[in-house]
Amino acid sequence: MKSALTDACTLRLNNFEGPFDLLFFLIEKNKIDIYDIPIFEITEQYMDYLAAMQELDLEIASEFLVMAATLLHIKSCMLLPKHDDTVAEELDPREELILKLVAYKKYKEFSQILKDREAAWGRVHYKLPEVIPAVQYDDELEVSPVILRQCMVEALNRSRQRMNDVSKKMQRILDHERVSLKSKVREILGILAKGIRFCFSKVFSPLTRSRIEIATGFLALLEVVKMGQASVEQYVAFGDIYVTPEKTGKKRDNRKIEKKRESDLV
Amino acid sequence: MDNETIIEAVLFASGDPVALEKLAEIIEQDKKTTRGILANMQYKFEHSARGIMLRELDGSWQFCTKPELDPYISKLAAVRRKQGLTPAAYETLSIIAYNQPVTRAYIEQIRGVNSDSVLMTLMERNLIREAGRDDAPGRPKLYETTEEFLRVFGFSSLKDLPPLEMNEIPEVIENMPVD
Amino acid sequence: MDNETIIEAVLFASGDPVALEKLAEIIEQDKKTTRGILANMQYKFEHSARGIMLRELDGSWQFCTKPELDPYISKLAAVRRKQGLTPAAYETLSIIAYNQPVTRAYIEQIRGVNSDSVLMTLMERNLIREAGRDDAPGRPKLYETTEEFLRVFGFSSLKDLPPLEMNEIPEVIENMPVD
Repeated sequence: MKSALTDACTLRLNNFEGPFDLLFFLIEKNKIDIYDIPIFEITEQYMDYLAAMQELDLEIASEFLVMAATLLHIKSCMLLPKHDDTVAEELDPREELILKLVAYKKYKEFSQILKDREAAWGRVHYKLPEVIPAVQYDDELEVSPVILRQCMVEALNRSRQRMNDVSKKMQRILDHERVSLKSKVREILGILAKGIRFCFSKVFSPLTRSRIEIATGFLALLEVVKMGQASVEQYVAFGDIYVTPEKTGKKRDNRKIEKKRESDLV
Repeated sequence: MDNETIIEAVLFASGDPVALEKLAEIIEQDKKTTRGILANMQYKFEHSARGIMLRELDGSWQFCTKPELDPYISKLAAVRRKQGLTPAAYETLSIIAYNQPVTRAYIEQIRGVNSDSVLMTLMERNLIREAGRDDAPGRPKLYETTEEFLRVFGFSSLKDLPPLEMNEIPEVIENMPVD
Repeated sequence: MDNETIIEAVLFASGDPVALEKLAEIIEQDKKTTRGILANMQYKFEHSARGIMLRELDGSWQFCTKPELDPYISKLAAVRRKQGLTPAAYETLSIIAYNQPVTRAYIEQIRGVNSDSVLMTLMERNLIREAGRDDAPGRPKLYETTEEFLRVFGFSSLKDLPPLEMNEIPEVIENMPVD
C-alpha cells in the first residue's frame, strides 16, 4: 500500500544528495526555524521518507540510516525528564545536529551562487591563440644576491692574503740582503787576512759590481771597522777609501773569549 | 609605443591568459606599474562601447567578449555549451573552494554522504586537482580548486569568493571529528 | 546594442575571418550599411592607439594585430635561455656593487688582476655604467651599477644588497696605495 507521501515524493527520492539534504528539504518544506527544529515532527517525516524508499525497493544508503538513528537518539534524549536541577543549563541534544545543518546550508547556498555564476560566465567567449613562432631571445641572466655577496667577501679575503704575501716577499728580500751583507763581510775579511791594504773603489768597482752590491759592500766595510778588523782613511771628500788590516782587533776578540770561558767556570 | 597598445596586441594574439610578470617584461615596466595600466584598461573597456573586456585570472590577464553579447556570438556558429554540474558537484565544489586544501573525509563530514564519485567528476572537469597529502594519519589526499574553476565561475582569484558568514557556524565544526 | 560593439565581439570570438553577409545578418542590417560600419571601424582602429586592426580579406573581415607590434608579440613566445655570470664577472660586479662608484684601479687592487675586459662585458650586459670621473690624479673613470642590475638581482634599491659583516668591510683596502 502506497501512502500519499510516497506518491508525492517518488520523483525526488533519488535526488537527495544525502541525509542532510533530505533533512534540509523537510525543514524548508515545513518552514521550520533551523535553530529550533521540532525534532518529533522532523523525525517522523524523515522515517516516512525512509519507509517510502523501502516500499519503492530503493537501496537506502547507510548514511540515511545513521541519520535516522541519530534523530531517534535525540528524540529519546528529549523525552527523558531533566532530573538534575543543579546543572543550570542542560546541553540541548539537538545542538550538534543544528550546527551541522547550518554549515551544510551555507555551502548549499553557495552552490546556487556557483550555478548562477557559471551560467553568467558561460556567456563570455575567448579567442583561440594565434600561432606565434618561437624565437630565441636575449639570454635572461640567472643571478643570485647571495653569490654576489659571497664573491665580495672572497675577493676581499684573497686581496688580504695577497697583501700578506707581499710582506713575506719583502721579508725574503731583506733576508736575502742580510745573507749578502754577511758574504760581503766575509769577502772583505778575506782580503784583510792577506794583510793587504786596499782601495775600496778598486775592489767594489762600479764597472764590475751592481749598485746594490757596492752599497752592501760599503755596509760590510763599516761592519768590519766596527769589529775592529780594519781601519779606514779617506783623504778627500768623495775620494777613494783606503782600507788597512787591524791586527789588534783579533787579539781583543780572543781576550773576550777567554774571559767568557773563565766566567763559565765560576 | 603606447603601453596599452602593446598590451592589447599581446593579449589579442595570445588568446590564453598572460601572466602579469610576462606583460611587465614585454612593456619593460615593473609589476606594480603594469598592474596599474591593466586596471585602467579594464575600467575603460568595461565602461565604453567595447565588445570585449579584460579579465584577471589568478594573476594572469585575458580578453573575453562581454556576456551580454552572447546572443550575437551564438548566431555566428553553434556555440558548444558545457553541461552544468549536478547539485552534488556544486555542493562539493563549494566545500573545497572555501576550505582548500581539504581531505575527502572533511568534505564527507559536511555533506554527510560518500563523495568519491563526485570528486572524480570534478577532477575530470578540471575544476579541482590533488594538492599533496595531509599530515594526518593515513596521509589522506588533499584537494584544491584549479584555474579552470576561477575561469568557469568568473573569479579573478580565490580572494574574490564571497565571504561565507561563517560567524554563524561556531567552531564546533572545526573540532568535528574527521571520520 | 551598438553595431560596432557587436561586430567587435563577434570578430574577436571568431578569430577567423567572418563573411560580410554573416555580419550583416547578425546586426540585422543590409550589406551596404554593414560595409559602411566596417569601413568606419577600420579607419578608427587604424588611426588610434589600438593594438589591433580590422582587415578585409576577400569579402570577409578579421581582426589582426598591427604589424609594428610584432616585436612585442614575439616576446610572448620567446624562449629565454637562462645564463649565469662568469666568476670574474660576479667578482667584479660585487666589488662595484658594494663600493660604487669605483675606479678600475680600485677593482684591480682588490682582484689583483687586470679587469679591463670584464668591465667591458658588464657594460655590454648593461649591468654597470660609467659614473663620471674621480678627483684623483689622472681623473680615472668611475663605475656604478645600473637599474638592469637591480632588476636581474631582484633588488628594489641598493639598500637590498645582502649586508656585509663588520669584519668583511674593506677598511684595509681604503688605505692601500693605488698603484
